[in-house]
Amino acid sequence: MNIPQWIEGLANGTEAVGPIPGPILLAVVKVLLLVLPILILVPGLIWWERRLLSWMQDRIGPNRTGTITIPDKAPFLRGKKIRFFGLLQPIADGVKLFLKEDITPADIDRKIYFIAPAIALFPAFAIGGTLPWGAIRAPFEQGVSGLYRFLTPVANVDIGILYVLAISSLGVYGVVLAGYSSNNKYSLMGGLRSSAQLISYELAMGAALASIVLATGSMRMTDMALEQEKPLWGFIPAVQNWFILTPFGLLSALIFLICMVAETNRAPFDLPEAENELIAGYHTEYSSMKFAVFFMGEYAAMFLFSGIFAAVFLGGSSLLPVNWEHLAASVPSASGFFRGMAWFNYWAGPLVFLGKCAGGITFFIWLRATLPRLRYDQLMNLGWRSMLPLGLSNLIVVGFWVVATKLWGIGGGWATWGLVMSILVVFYLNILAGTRKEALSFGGRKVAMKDPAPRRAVTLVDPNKP
Amino acid sequence: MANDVPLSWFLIMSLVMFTVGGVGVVIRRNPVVVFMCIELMLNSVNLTFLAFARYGITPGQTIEQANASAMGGQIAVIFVMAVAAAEVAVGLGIIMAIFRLKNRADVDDMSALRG
Amino acid sequence: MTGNQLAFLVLAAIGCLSALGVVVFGQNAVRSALFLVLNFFVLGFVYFALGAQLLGITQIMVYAGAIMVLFLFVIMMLQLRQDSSAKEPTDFKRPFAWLFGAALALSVMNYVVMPLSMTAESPVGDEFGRPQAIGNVLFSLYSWPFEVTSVLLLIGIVGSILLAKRRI
Amino acid sequence: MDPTIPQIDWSTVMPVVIVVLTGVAALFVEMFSPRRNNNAIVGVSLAGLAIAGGYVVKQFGMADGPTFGGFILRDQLGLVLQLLLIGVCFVAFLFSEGYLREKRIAFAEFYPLALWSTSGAMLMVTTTNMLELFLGLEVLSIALYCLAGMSRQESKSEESALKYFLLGAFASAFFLMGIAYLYGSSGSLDLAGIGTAIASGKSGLQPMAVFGLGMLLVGIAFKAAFVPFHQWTPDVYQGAPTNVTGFMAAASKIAAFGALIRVLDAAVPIQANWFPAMYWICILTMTVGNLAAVVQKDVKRVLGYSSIANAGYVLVAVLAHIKAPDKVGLGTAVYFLLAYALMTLGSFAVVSLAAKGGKEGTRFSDMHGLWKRAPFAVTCLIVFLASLIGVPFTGGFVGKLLIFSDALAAGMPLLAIVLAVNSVISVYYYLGIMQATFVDDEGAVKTSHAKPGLGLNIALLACVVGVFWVAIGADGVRATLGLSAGPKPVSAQTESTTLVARGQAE
Repeated sequence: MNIPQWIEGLANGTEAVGPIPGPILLAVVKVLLLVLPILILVPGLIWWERRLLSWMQDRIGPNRTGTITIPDKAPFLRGKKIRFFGLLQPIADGVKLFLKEDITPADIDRKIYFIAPAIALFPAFAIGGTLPWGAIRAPFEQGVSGLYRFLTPVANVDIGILYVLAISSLGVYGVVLAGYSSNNKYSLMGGLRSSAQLISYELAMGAALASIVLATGSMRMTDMALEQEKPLWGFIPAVQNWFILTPFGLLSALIFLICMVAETNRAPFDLPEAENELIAGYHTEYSSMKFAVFFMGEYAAMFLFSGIFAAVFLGGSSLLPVNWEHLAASVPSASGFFRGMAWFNYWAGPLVFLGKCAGGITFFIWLRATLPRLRYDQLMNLGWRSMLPLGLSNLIVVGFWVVATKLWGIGGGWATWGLVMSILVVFYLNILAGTRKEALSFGGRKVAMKDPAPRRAVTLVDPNKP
Repeated sequence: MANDVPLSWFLIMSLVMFTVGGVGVVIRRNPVVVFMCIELMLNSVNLTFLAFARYGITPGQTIEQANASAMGGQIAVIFVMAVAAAEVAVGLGIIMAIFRLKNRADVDDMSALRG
Repeated sequence: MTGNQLAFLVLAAIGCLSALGVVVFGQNAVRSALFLVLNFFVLGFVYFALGAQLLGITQIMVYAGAIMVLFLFVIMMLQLRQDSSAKEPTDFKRPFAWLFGAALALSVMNYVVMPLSMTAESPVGDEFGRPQAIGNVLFSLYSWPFEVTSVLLLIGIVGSILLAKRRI
Repeated sequence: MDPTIPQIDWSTVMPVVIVVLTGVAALFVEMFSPRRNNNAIVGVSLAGLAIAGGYVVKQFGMADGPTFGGFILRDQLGLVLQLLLIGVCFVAFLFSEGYLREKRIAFAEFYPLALWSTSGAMLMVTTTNMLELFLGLEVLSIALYCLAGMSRQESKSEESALKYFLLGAFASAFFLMGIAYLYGSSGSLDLAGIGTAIASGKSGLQPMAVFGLGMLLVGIAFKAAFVPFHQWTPDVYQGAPTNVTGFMAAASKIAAFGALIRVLDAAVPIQANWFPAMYWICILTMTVGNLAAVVQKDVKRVLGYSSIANAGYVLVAVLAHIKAPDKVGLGTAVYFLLAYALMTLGSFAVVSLAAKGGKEGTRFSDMHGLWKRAPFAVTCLIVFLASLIGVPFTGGFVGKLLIFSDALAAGMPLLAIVLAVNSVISVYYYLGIMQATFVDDEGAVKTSHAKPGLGLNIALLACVVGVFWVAIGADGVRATLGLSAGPKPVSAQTESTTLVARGQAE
């Protein structure tokens, strides 16, 4: 029996496996196909982060675990050590976390304290619900077709990208509640910082994604993937229109990238757990598996945010931004090769997608190794004064571009884009020049030293006090 | 899905939420909690709007009319959400201001305004 | 009873209990806020059940994801940990308010809601709850209230700056 | 389907748009010249208001009709109330700057927020769409919440903001629930559609419409401060900065009555269900307002209770119109609102003199010696209070007389009698204020008042002239206002504006 046909039957409900109806089985399979790779890859990611970080910082990093020393009595390779680059370190870590004493601090808000890690983990995994990890359209066919459309995404709903924003906005609860319930003022500070940070960066992230929604005309993530298979800039048919290659998409991608780092609480935006200020922030009081759950949530969120970045800006599961089908049609001499590439591109899609996710995580690690942590006011300044205006003006410009393209064709669209963008840039620079003085002194020492009046901000009272 | 769930179930749910919210406004003292109860009431209104929009119960409407009035209910929900957002910004601002001034707030504790 | 009805009953039970939680079970403001988050989250699913995808997800995003985070932020910032409401004395108006509310709700249920229980669903088209349909109407027929909403949000921004800025 | 933009008659929407944009312009002025004085902003705001007023005046005599998808409506009532609101904002701005400076809270944000608040009130009086009514109400109220809490160093200001906010939001929830049930019972958000549905009397939905209307009226009653929904009024009036109180007292009352008139007009077919309730609310409002004012010791609280009582008087006129639409027009209600706006704004303008050097006291004892320092202002105050009492040859007197005769014409003698009795009660506390200003305080050093500035004097002069003018030229004013008794109620002129009908047309 043909497997794609059988899966189609499952999706339509005409096939069943024993007593389980097809659609339900397929739903379970879809979820597993999304969640299992993450669960499997998280230990690998931890290893990768530690190794890569140590390499970048000129250290060695974990390289001992899993070393096999050949005994002296062995027939060959006596005394040699076989190293696996410390690949077994994550397993050792896991065992350690399981076996460690589970400390529960006194005077905590018990229910919230235990539920917080679960709340942190849930959105981290659920965020991938609308993420397509394979091409939704088979090559040389029109419209939605092929095997992957049955397997991905878990739910191909109208509101795909809004779902991502909604679920990612729930991620803050785990952190805030962990901070609140720990009965530790550093944890509380971490939670507060986190909520302020996430609220600030969510707006810019929404604006960045909204401009892509505007350009696509749909909020479905699969529609975005299809849109990116069109000719680049509307007139270069051999190259795919990955949004990161378009001018407005590049801007959106930059904004999204920065906001993504902030949303996952990673360096340089890891203020909620800034260890030199707040010990470990919201998870100071968590030990053993509860800590591990936070950790896993962070990695899953990194993984899936990278996936969203790949799907929205990097052409989803396409290997290269090359339109193989167009080449196959227009270059008859090499048509066989291009056809083969198109099919390879299709079937290798999920692996390519995983590769793009891995690339995203590598980027996260690279950032962590490179950039120092921001100060809190710098973080807020960046979010509110740079990211948000940039994202909003990008949104406005894309609106103009869409309308102009409809009215005057592709050339008119890009001309209008350039015009409006330059007007906005001049405007923004003027405003910036006007407020530069203020902006520089906003969080700087100047004002702080000149301002003798004590801030009437609410100081945190020791929670241990009755 | 909603086909076999009667309209009245949705309305009863919204009515329970509205009543609980209204009672909460009267009996709770912490202004933040009172405000949360008001949000609860607004949400129950949203549920009512949407339930009515889904089950346009006015007899004698054509399909176009039913669609237009269903749209009205959905749009109303969006506007209520926008209003709630603006209200929250201002309301929490007021609560913060009063806390900064007095380091304490309690609806029954306000004594500056007396006859 | 069909599966849909059962699903709705579960959702409604969680929703109503969490609404009660905001007022009754929440000993302190943080607990109340968490119950409210749960309520809003469940309400989003009730909207899905009504076929309004866009509104359901907006509900979760706006209420559960933004508004309630602000509430929690403010509560924690104001250290309402030891909430005065935890030791609120049972004053006279408390049972009275409950009685009054219950009476009002029951009478409304009796006179207004119950006559509708047998109403069939009207022939609302497939467009119900679709983002495109809502967007089309929102930006054409409802463009004037939409603009009014922008004024409202502007007031929210300027007003909260007026209330919160340090220069006094 | 591609979206189709509805037909827009720009002349109708222009006043609101100009007021909103003036607010934005005022913000920009503040942005480009921060922390200097606010004179430029006041100038811009006044100019904008004048232009908007001009646009309103230009529309008198144009054909009535809805525009912008039926969300905004031109009719005589809407135009007159719009003009009134713009005038209120104008006068409030005239005396605000001096007061705010004396109180050391001269924030430039006051002007945009007040302008936007005015625009919300204007939206409320120019629409029959419930959704738009709600949005207008929120625009009006949310701006007022902020303004009430503007004086950040005074706990009474913050408390009043919190009280106003919590109760206002509570009322909004009721208001909205009412809209939801009216929508459920008629499938329409427009009063015209709701009215038709109510009139056609579908048996199963009638209780729902009544319930919805009840909730809606509770919401409006909160805003208009009818007893028993009035508790917030004196507290908020006392706590908020005086110029904000004056603006709030006039503008929010006008807007609430505009909304109330339209809603009640649409609900005439089921008036058996609500008329008795409104009747008793009306009596209670007049009586409780006046009786409670007698025991107050604070001028602003007294004026707050007096505003409750005055709301009761206007309600008499509205109810008379509802009871006998063919004999009694809305002219009386609008005329009294005009007179009330002039009197109350003028009174609060004089009371605003109590602020000096960042301090303010508004108790009776704080008013001592005002006569010595600001004789002109006190003269004006006497005129306003006399008008509030109902001394002949003032606007208040003519207004009350008209309401009295309307109530008799509509066959509601009890309301007329209660009105007359209450007018007599009110003499006591108004005279109390007057007396306080004349008490000599030479022995006491504590009281001090600001010197009346130019803006304040202009505002007072305008109000005094207005109070006399509306009385002496009463017939002319009423003829200009229009709205005399006609065969059909106001909202009946707006048939074919329902969204349902529009949906059909698409």
